[in-house]
Amino acid sequence: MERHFDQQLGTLRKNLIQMASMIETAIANAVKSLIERDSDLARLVVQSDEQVDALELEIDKQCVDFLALRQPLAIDLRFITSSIKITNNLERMGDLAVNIAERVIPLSQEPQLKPLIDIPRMATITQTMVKDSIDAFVNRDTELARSVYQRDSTVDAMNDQIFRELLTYMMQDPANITRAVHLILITRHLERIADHSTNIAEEVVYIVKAKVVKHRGYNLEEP
Amino acid sequence: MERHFDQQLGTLRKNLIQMASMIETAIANAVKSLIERDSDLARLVVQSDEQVDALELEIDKQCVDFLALRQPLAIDLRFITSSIKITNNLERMGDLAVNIAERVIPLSQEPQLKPLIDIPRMATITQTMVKDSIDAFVNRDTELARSVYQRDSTVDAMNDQIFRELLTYMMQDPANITRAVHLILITRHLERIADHSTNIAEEVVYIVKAKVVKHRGYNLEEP
Amino acid sequence: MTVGKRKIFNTFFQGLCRSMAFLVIAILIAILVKVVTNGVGVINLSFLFKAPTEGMTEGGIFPAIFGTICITLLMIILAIPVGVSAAIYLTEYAGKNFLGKIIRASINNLAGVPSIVFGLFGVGFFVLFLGRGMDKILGIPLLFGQPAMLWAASTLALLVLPVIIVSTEEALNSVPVSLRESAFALGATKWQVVRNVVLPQARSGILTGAILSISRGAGETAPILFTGCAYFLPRLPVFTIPYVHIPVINPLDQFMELSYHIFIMATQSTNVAATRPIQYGTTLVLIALTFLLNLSAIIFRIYFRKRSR
Amino acid sequence: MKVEHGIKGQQKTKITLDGLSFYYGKYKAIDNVSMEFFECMVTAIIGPSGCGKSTLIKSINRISEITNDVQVEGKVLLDNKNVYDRDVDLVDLRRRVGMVFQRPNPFPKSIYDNVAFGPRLYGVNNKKRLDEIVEYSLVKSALWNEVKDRLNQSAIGLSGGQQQRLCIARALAVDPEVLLMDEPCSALDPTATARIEELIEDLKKYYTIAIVTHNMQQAARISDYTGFLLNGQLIEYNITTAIFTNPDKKVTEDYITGRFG
Amino acid sequence: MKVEHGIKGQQKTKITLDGLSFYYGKYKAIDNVSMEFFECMVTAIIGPSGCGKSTLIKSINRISEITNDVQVEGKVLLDNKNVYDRDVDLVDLRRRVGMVFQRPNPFPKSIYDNVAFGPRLYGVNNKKRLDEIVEYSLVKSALWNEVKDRLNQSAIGLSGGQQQRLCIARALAVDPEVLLMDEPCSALDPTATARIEELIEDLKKYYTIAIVTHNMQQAARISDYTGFLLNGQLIEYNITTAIFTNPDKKVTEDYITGRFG
Amino acid sequence: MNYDLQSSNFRASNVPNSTSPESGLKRFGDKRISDLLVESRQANVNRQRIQEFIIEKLLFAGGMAAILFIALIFIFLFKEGVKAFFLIKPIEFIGTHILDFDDNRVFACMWQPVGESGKYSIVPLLIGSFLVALPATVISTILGVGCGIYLAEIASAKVREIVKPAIELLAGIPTVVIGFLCLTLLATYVQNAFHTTFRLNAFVGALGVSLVIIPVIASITDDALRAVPNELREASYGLGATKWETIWKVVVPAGISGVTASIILGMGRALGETMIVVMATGNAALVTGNVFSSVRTMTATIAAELGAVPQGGPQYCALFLVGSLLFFITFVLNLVAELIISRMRKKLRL
Ligand SMILES: Nc1ncnc2c1ncn2[C@@H]1O[C@H](COP(=O)(O)OP(=O)(O)OP(=O)(O)O)[C@@H](O)[C@H]1O
Ligand SMILES: Nc1ncnc2c1ncn2[C@@H]1O[C@H](COP(=O)(O)OP(=O)(O)OP(=O)(O)O)[C@@H](O)[C@H]1O
Ligand SMILES: [Mg+2]
Ligand SMILES: [Mg+2]
Ligand SMILES: O=P([O-])([O-])[O-]
Repeated sequence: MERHFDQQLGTLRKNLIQMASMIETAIANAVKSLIERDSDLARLVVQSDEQVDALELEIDKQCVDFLALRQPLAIDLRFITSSIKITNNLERMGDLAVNIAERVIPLSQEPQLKPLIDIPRMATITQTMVKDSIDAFVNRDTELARSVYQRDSTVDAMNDQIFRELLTYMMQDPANITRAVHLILITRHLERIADHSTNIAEEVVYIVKAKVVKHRGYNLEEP
Repeated sequence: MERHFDQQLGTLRKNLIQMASMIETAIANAVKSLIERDSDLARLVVQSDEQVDALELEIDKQCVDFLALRQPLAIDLRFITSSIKITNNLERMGDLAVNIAERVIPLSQEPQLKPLIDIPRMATITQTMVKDSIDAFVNRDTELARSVYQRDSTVDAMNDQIFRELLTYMMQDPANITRAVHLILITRHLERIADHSTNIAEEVVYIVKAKVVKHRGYNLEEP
Repeated sequence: MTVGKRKIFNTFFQGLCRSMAFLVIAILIAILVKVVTNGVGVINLSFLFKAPTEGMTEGGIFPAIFGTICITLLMIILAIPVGVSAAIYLTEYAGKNFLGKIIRASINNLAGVPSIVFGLFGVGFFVLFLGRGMDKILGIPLLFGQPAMLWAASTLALLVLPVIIVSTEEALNSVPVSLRESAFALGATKWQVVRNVVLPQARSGILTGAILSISRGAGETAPILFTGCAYFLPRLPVFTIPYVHIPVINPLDQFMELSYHIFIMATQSTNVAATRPIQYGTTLVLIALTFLLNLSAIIFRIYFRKRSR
Repeated sequence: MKVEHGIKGQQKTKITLDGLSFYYGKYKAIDNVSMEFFECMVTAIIGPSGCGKSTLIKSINRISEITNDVQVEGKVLLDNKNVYDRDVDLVDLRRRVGMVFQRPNPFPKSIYDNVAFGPRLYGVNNKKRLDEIVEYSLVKSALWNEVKDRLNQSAIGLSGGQQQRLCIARALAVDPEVLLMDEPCSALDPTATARIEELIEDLKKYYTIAIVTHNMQQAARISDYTGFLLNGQLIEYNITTAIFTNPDKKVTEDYITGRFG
Repeated sequence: MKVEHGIKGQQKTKITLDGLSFYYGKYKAIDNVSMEFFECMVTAIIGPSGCGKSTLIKSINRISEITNDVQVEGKVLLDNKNVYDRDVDLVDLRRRVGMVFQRPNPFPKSIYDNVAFGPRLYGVNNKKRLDEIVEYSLVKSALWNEVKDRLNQSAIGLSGGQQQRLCIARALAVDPEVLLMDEPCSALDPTATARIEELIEDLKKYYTIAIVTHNMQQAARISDYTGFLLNGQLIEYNITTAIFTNPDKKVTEDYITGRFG
Repeated sequence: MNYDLQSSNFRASNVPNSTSPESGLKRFGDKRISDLLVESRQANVNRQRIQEFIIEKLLFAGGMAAILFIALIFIFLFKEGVKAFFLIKPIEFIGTHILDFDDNRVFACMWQPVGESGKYSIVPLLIGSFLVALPATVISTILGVGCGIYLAEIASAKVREIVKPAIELLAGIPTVVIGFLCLTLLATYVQNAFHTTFRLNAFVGALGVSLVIIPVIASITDDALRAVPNELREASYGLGATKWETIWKVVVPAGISGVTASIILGMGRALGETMIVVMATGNAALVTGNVFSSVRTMTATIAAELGAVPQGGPQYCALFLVGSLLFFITFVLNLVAELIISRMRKKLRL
């Protein structure tokens, strides 16, 4: 017989996974709208944020209620406190997806600055990071989580590279400036999304192993 | 006789206040280094982040321990869960201060783009928001908290305005581009800092009134 | 006080208590040994089943044994139903108000009133007041108005009544309130609660109490001294129903009784010294009888205590 | 005290206390309490020792009257019928409102006889019927698997937690509509307590449950509604999560955060 | 079982159990337990009912020997001296290792006499001395203010929580070094429990405290170290926060998250 | 993973899930249990009510009968006793003026109810009773309390299993047997040991009576001490007390009321004991303080004289007065003992 305690935890988990999948979709759609210059899709992303926000509040409330009513300990407690942080991160990721989408809308009105090559690559990496961090959470897979935060530096590097490249574009032609700045901000948003995935991955390690890897550099080996 | 429960809560509170004041200083210094083009001060800000990170981990641990050991309820529970979120916000604010400082270092090497007027103004508003959100937290002052998130839109507006202004600078002279982009990012960081203050203010309302004001728009009146 | 001194004290006083307990046991054994060794010689079938002869210096003690058994049975019949139902009424039905308290206290204390006082009451009330009164009403001289088994048994019944009530009440009260409440909560009526929950639980307590009180009654002498015991009665207190020839115990007859027999033989017999063996023999029979009752009560209690665990 | 539901009117009221006061002699143990117990919900009553929790729930099936010299004012409506009306059949009332007590108190009989006790009181003697009822009750109280092979053994041999489940089975055997529980876990160890708590959460599908506890965590875990009683007065009554995360009254907050007294 | 301290070696070991086994007749209630109790720390022993918690702490002051037919293997070192050595004086051992029990058990004497009982045993009869000791002990057990005006009244008139504090005062009056507490709050209501817990946290400044509880939350709240006992074996022993947020062993985790058994 | 963005149908309600009773599961056989029960009860509810009524009345009758008889004892005894005051001058219950051998009028306390001018002084009887009861109480207090302590505190469970019933068996020996043994054996031993003038004397009686009340005291003391919660013992050991210190300073004081009560009850029994004193004390109504002289107790007086008195005469009434007095004394003693015990119960919160 499943305990009511576990049932309730299960519901919370399901909600978290749902929220995560909504975020994943939002990010995917934002990136897609950028690449395909699809302002309608971008608008959809912006709209969908309301649901994410509502879900965040719901999950937060569930966490607090669970703490109040069930007094979880050990792994359950870590799961709850991490959930609070994870929703926070997810919500920020959702906002960032919205921010991207918001920049896509003016961008898609204007001619394409240049064929996008690096940005989609960066977007793909970021997306897999998001997906993997969520999978790691769902499956309590610390290996996968570790791989997520090891990829973060790649994203950072690409962000720098794209930044410099776009600077060059701007210098070449002032007409590019607005669009380039938008793109710079978009890459920055992608970079932030990767950061938040990293945070989630760190929380996964914390939930499962009770080890804090945040702020520790990512060179921690299995003990 | 003070209860050990309250003593422990008191310690947690003290740590939170200390962390907040460190963040306040970091932001102030970052802004000062920008205005005074003081790369040494900027470097100091970057270095100080390590302490903030350590304190964040410490507070997080205290919160989890408190949940595990003391099973807080009602206002105490809200305080703890909010603390987890507040440290998260504070830590991000610290990072953003570092981001600002990091951009100040190259900027201060180059000649000044233009006399900074709007950015210091925006910085001042942001700083008061930070300060007020922390004061609101310390004094459980929901009125002050409310005033914080009411100021957020001002900051957003200034951010937009500065963004546009800097775009013009860039178009005028490609030589300005790098510095202008740095400044754009700095204002964006300031805007994010204001957002995080807003989050803290929202948490204060939650702690004291058990009312969730996040994602609800800031037009909530006293019931 | 030094620790050493404290330890010596410890050993000494524990030893003292132990030796006191063993002294008491030793006395008991001594009594038993004395009675058995002096009495066992005269015990044989004819002693047990013959009437006394030769001015009670010879023969058996059968009438006394018979009388003792009869009066005990009669006492049981009179005392137990009344005692148990009174106890049930008092604990389960009567309120715990002031009057109830007074009644309870009186009954409790009556259990400690000397048996001779009951004897006094037996003579005064049963024989003289009730018996004579009935005789007067019926117009028969000396049918009820003289010492008789009925009056002796009534007196004994009265003597053990408080004992039975008290021990029954104790047994009933030891049934936890929560069990009663549970039964009520299932919708049981008062009698259903008593019948199905309280009595089964209290049964062993009630039974042991009853046996102990019977043994107390069986060994008592004082109350029957003047209410029905005969010094010497060569016949049994039996009355044969005419025509059908079925013998029944005659409760209006006098009777011989073991303890009274001992008392008489030891103090008022014509030749005290010569009848010593008979006295010891009778004593042995009496002790055997009461011990049997006591022992059964003790075994009963141990058995039930073990089972209820 | 009316509770505001999120979705108003979804719950059906099973029991209503209406201005209930209860006196032991001159002592007022319950002071003008009005509240509702909802169908198929667990309602917990919390409060410090001696605040009148037991008295409150015992006044619902009128078990509190077993003590003499008590006096009741106000009404207790069970399905809108005042249980203190003259024409109420106590036997039937107590069949409909079952009760479980603080310490496990099985009768010193066999497990089977314990459960069959209630039905037999009502004159059910058909062996097959009884068997069915016993199995049904034991299954519901999550004890069947543990005892099905030794139904004829004495109930005293069971562990504390099993005994308490047996007491629950015994109460279920008369098919009540309401279950009153007076600190049912306070004599049990944590493992047995957890079992009973699980059971209560299962049982609420079928029964309206009122539980007294002075373990706040327990109230928090298992109940849907919680009432806070103090000195015989109902200070606050609300949805459990509200009581434990955001109570209305200062004194409730003080009590649940341990700053009381 | 050695515990890794946050700051290694800072704690001084007060009591060491070294391969302790304890038998009731043939039944092994404690099975080869090795652990340390640190000076001026609260060590909690948790575990399911019957796992041997009481036996474990009672074997420290050898109160467990009051029962007949018990047998001990291994050592219990108090300040590096085995209390099971032949030359150990039981009277002195029990003075140094005070004990507080599950139900408050004041002697049916006056409050004063309760506290003075211990010192008097040791021959202290000087009234002024006794007064001082009584006041000192009552102050330490946070009871002085409540009882200072009625020291000569019977201790039985105190509330449960006060009685338990009186028992603590009584134990303190012989100036012990160690305090053993066997579920000291299990008979108390939450308010009184909170008081005692506060007191324990105060007392640990002066005494080494070992407390048995089967309330995990309580262990979590008041102890510095926690040991988890199961079937007489010490499964895990560590700093309390570690046990409750991140236990090493699966079975410990199962127990404290309620997934056990 | 492919999630549908639109399908977020979480509940935003904070209200517990509401269901109505799953009555489907309540069905049982062909009907619900409750229907079955209600039906079944309907069938015999009237019979049950009648049964209930009759049984209550029967029990009530039993209770009343018991109470009636008990009331009768009070009333009858005192009624007959009070009559004595009308037949005999009250002062005579203390003593009368008689002429001594030198023909001096002296005030003497004598019990000589037979004859022309019966003398009805109760004083020698009271003295006799107490001369037996007091030494008996002292002896049996020492031995009884010692036995009680041994049983409750010192003896191991196994020894106790044997010793306790043995002591109870002693209580089960009929008093006439003890009287008989005192008369035949003990009296001789005592005379040989103390060289007393009277072979049968108060001391012999006291020893005999002791045998009866030692078990009473031992048993009640044992019960009282065992009622002392084990926690108190543990607490005492925990403070470093030795076993004897624990017994003497903790257990006995905690159970002191029970012990006291047992002594008082024992004394009551001693005063009321009849057969032993009749047989062992010599039955001479002397005014004396010497335990080795023959005495006549109140009980013995009734036992010896009641057989041969005419109903309603002064001696008859005087005997009832003595009986009433005896009744009164033991009643008061019992009452005191009971009060003490109930106070102890309260004290130990039993
Ligand atoms: N039979 C009774 N007679 C007189 N007063 C009583 C009786 N039962 C309870 N009381 C008093 O009524 C008040 C409420 O008692 P109740 O048993 O309902 O409290 P409670 O909240 O259940 O306490 P606890 O948590 O200790 O069980 C208490 O002050 C108690 O002293
Ligand atoms: N005097 C005794 N004689 C025989 N066995 C005993 C005795 N005391 C305890 N035991 C057994 O030893 C084991 C451990 O008992 P102990 O009292 O130490 O458990 P515990 O952990 O304190 O349990 P609880 O939480 O119920 O107090 C139990 O199985 C118990 O049955
Ligand atoms: Mg209660
Ligand atoms: Mg224990
Ligand atoms: O607010 P952030 O998304 O930059 O963490």
